[in-house]
Amino acid sequence: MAHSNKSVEDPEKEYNPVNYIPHSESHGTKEVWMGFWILLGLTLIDIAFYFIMPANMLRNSIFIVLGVVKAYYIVGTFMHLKYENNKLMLSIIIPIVFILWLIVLLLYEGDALSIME
Amino acid sequence: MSTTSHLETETHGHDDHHGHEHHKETFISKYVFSMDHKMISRQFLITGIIMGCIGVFMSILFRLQLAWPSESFGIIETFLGKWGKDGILDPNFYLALVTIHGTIMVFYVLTAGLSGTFSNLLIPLQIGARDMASPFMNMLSYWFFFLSSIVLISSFFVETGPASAGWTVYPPLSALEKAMPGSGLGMTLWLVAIILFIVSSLLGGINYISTVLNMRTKGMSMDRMPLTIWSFFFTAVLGLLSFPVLLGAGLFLIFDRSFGTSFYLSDIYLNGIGALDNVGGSPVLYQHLFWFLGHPEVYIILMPALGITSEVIANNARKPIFGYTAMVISLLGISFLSFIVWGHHMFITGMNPFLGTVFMFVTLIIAVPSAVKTFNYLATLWKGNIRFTPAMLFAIGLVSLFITGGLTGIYLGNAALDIQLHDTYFVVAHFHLVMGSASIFGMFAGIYHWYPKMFGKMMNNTLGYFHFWLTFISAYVVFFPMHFMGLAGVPRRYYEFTLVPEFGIWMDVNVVITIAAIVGGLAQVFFLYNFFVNIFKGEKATQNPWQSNSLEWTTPVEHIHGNWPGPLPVVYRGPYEYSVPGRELDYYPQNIPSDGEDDIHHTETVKVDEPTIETPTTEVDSSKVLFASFAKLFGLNRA
Amino acid sequence: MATTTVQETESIWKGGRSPFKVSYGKLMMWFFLLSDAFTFSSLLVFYGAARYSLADVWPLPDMVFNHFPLVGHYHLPLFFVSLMTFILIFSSVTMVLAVEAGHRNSHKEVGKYMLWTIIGGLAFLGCQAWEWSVFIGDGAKLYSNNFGLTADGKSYAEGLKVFGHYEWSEGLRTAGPAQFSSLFFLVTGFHGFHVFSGVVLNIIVYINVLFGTYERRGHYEMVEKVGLYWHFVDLVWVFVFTFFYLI
Amino acid sequence: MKQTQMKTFIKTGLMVLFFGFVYVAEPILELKTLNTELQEAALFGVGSDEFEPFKEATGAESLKSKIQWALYIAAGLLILVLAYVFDVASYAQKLTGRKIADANKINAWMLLIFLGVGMYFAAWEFVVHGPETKVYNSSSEHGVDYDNMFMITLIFTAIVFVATQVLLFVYSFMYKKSETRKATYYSHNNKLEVFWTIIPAIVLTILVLRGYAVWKNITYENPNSKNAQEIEVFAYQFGWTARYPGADNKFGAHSFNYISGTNSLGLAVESEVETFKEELKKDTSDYIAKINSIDTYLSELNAKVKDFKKLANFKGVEDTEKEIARVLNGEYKMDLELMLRRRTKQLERMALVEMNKEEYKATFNGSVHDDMITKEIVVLKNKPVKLKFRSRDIIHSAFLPDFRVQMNCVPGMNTEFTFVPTKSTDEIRKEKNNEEYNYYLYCNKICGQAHFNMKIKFVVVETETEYKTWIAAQKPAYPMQLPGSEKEEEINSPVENQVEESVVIIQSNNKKSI
Repeated sequence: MAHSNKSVEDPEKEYNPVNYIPHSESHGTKEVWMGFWILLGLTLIDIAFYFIMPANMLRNSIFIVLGVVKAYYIVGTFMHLKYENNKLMLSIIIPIVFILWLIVLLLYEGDALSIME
Repeated sequence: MSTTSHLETETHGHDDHHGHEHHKETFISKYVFSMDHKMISRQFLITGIIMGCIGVFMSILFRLQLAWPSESFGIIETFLGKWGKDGILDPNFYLALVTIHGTIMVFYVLTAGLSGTFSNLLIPLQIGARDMASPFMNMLSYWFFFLSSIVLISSFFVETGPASAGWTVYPPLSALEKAMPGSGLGMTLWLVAIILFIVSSLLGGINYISTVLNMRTKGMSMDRMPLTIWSFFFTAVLGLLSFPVLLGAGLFLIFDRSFGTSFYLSDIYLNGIGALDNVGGSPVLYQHLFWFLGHPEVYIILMPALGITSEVIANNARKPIFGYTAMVISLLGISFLSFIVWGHHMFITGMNPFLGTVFMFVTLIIAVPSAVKTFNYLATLWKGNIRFTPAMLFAIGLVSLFITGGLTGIYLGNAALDIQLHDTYFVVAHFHLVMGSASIFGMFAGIYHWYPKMFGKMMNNTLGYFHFWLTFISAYVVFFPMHFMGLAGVPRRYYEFTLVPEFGIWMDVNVVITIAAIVGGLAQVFFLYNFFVNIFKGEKATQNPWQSNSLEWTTPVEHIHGNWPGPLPVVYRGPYEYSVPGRELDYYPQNIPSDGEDDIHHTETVKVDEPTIETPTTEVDSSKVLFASFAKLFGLNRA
Repeated sequence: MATTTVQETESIWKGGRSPFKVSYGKLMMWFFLLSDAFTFSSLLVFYGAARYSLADVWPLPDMVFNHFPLVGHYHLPLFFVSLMTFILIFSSVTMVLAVEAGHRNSHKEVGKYMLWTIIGGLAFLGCQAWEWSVFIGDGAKLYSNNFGLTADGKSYAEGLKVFGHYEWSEGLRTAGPAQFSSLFFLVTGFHGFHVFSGVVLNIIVYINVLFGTYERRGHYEMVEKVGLYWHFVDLVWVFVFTFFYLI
Repeated sequence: MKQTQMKTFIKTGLMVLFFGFVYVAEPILELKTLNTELQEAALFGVGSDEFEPFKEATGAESLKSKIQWALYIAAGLLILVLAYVFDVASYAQKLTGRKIADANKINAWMLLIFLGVGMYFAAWEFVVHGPETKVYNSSSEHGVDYDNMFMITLIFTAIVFVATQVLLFVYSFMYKKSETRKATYYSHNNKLEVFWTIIPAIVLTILVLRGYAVWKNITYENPNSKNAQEIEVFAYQFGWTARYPGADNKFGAHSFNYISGTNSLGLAVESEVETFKEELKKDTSDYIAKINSIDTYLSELNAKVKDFKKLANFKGVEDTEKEIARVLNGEYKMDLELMLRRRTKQLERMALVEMNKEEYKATFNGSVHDDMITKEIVVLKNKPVKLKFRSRDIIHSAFLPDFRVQMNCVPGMNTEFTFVPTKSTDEIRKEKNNEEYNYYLYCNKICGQAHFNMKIKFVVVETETEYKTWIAAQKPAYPMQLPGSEKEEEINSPVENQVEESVVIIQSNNKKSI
């Protein structure tokens, strides 16, 4: 935004936070492709585990862990969160705690429901 | 700003929106599809007041039934037609009234009418911004809310009546059309209305959050924000994170209702139909998802009221709010805890009782930050110089109601005690005091306090006093005796109690409650008159009628686009610097530079901003350590 | 603003600027996505609880999603959905490349990569449509399905080899829990709806790119915002893939 | 405030009152004409039943209600006058410049008075209504723990309540505005804040730990859970039934699939299930037949319309035309198909269970044949009882306020509550000085129009002999059929009876009120 940058530089002009667009730098395409290969690799590992291991709790936890790792790469690399201000990072990540709490309790509850039936 | 930049900004409107003083406005763009946050806040408020009148009126109708069961009331037939044949309320419609009263008051009045109004009005004004981050989305937020209200009200004109499964609409009752008339089209409309409402709250929420974070004026650091802004900020976060879960719950419910799925339904045999083909679902899961919203919703309602109270009490006691940091941390604590305690609404709903224990432990922790807030209010009053404007009276009323209602929460949060109290009048008393009346009082405090800002006119104090005293007394008379009814096991949502002698003994109490409710309802006439007539005929307001510190009073009385005619104000100190020693005036507006310090970038001199009467000690203050760790986490720095 | 980094971090909350160093639009998109993450979480958590409570009778996903277009009845679990995953991840990559090109203000490249992203999104939607139609053809309805296995069916399923031909005869399959198909339709449908709206947004942005709107504006932030949304859709798919197909 | 404004307010108020008066007065005039009508009716001998409910009742009742409204309006007028008087004072103050009434002072005093009066009435409530609340008057064993828990909480909260309310109002009064004083600048005191964070935390820890112990003992670690007398409580719209396991102390299996007109609890009684299956099959073929003969149905309806028109039965015409519309827009067919789907699914589910032949046979064991279905719950004093809850249609909540027992009844889920009753019905009657007093199990979860009337009598007997005599008087609902013997005819569905009963009560109730 041309005019807003001007206003930032010029202290005489009124500062306008709305138009504040930081200088966004390009991190190059290398990392992007890196992320792509990692995601692809993780998916392939998923599939490998799927065919190698019998279905059990351990396999499921491996899948979930791999899912979280994939999420890390998508959010970190693709969505650029790794390079954002770490406060923004925190304010996005901290609320996820509530989801975890919901998951833990509802799985517990689902287990209890199955016993009751 | 140059003219070229104006032209540019107008071509891509979402990027810039202020400095449009020369912009021509038609009636439609000024009053109807307005993008100005002040107008939108007025729209929210007036819609909220109208919805509030409807909600209160409904409560009076069903209170008549409870006090004088099976007695004929002309008014019931006049307003309800076939549902009130011969002036007697239909038992089905009694449930509908209860349901819609709850829905309207919780969502439409206290969520949109309170937080929508004041977030819109105060966030830009108090942090020194020209408008919301995205005025367009702000406008959409209002219109989704408006549409949602229309849909909800329209459900009254459906042949089978509006939703009547209680405001929590637990399936299977709400999911089975044949279970009760209200679960037909009325229920569908309810769900549609709520989904529209969720969209509205989402659009509003992201706007409030990014405005507070991004658009504070120079010097308005996070620890210089008025507590109102903090409370709106946390409220928006709560809404942002909890409403989507209601959307999920609602989606499942819609599918169960209309497409034959069995998410919440299992093993049901209905009279006249036989066994349904739904197996394997669980209604308890709905309750989990609903209360994941429902509990934060309680604080979505209450926190803006608490924020408004902080501002009003500090301003009228002419004292700094006691323990600003503690107030912010307790708001944060309440917000955080409110997400993890929802299960205390379902101790005996068939939830695993072990989870009941978990929820009981986390629930009662909430009492701690609430207690801190209360004590801080008391300490703020101590040695103040209190001016009893109607706003101040309502704020004091809020604190009183908050104490009374909050303490009964300790009973209900205790799983063991909840066995007897669940779904009785004790619960009704508890939440009507702590989030119903208290939040309404907060809303009134806000309206009386910021009316000069909203409409540029003054409200009449005398009418305000009458309004307050009648409302305050009737609030207590209505809800205090209900505790005792609840303890005796009188269930809520009963159409009448005369059939059992056990509950019949409370009939005289019911009569008293109803009369008080009617008086309380009539008392609102004072307010409505005061509010609507003074918009046109009121005395013209001065720029800063309450001698307040915060930035909204530095704007001109006449509303202009962009709020400040000149450059944005610069902030030099916190919002609660009242009666600063050594100053002649008992207030110290945030935008006035103090002597010898006009460059805010000098971190060393900022210390002058916070004159404390405490002598600096070397020992480590534990609360400061706590704050420091928070500060580190969120980059908050108290210089 | 020639200040050192230390001073900068000290003053970022002082107002007059964005503490996160992002524009309000991007911030709003982030918070919207956070909110949407809660919507999807509520759906997936419900799925978890329902599945947990019906663990004994829950159909085996690899006995259901084992089709591949044009090859007929061969037991190919996970192959098709892996392809879908690949398409979505790839479209995510092209989206990042578009954003990156935007940083360099490279008008042509942004257009090129946006186009690829749109094609990827449409391909994914096509795949999903195919999968739904096969699923429905197999006997899945919103309120019922026949993916439960009888005792015979279980031993038949255990004997099935990957790449092996299979045929479901009478008596092998029986009614499965209705939640299996209804949750599949609801969650993948909701995700598909997100993909669809993402494609629509992408198309709008692409047209704007072609018209040079962002070039005139001086920055390609809009591409970045839509990109965030697009990656979020990808993120959700990772979990849908994990919970609906793998586990 | 400008005086003109006040005048407008008063004017508006008077207008409203005037209309209110007209509204009130109008029916009084009407009533006179009604009376003459009635007199005429009496004179000319028109049957009284034609006039009776509609005129007399509404007239008198609505008059009564109008009088009530008149009272409210009068109250409103009083308020208005007060407002006016109050405002004249403030206006006069402005005019003369002398302080006639200082609003600030008045409000400060009012707050203080409110505190006094409010505290008095709060105490009054405790004294007058407290005894009615059943605290320390529970009829169950865990009720004592409950009451202790309650008392502890009450003491803590009462102290905090009084202290904070007194401080709030007294501070407000003490520090009311004064021109001579300036507020003390006092923004925080960290020690104080830490202090009043820790104190509530400690108090709440005590409460939580105690509450945890009580809750645990009542629910998931109830020591009585193993050796309790089991009774199944079955909820439906709108009533309850109880099932006793009989001599073998074992409940027969049940399924919602088996619920039929004669088997309202869905018990696994083989003969019942077999006949019901036949019924269902017949139903399905009926639905199929109906779906296939929609055209004939339509022509039948058309013929009916003609007949009704001939008879000038407009109600009949209207209803039939509605039905025709339903057929034409496909709703009729959709409904039939839905019902067909439901029945087919039900049969399918039953067949699924039957697939495992041995297990299926095992469900029809003998334990169901001595199960007794009763319309009241009778338990023995001081003996642990475990209520097992089941719901037929929607969520209900079984609530026994006297025993501090409450648990939701959720369809598709089994919930239970174990407790020990310690006070027999006779004892509570004596205590209450009321020979009519009964324990009831109420419904406490919103469940539809007769929710408020959904209850079942709960009797606690004193001695074992009483209990045994009562049990002996109960007959098994589905006694074991000896081969060749006829099935007992008398056994009707208790559930259906009860449903009718509650409906009847509503109707009679409405009649009474009209």
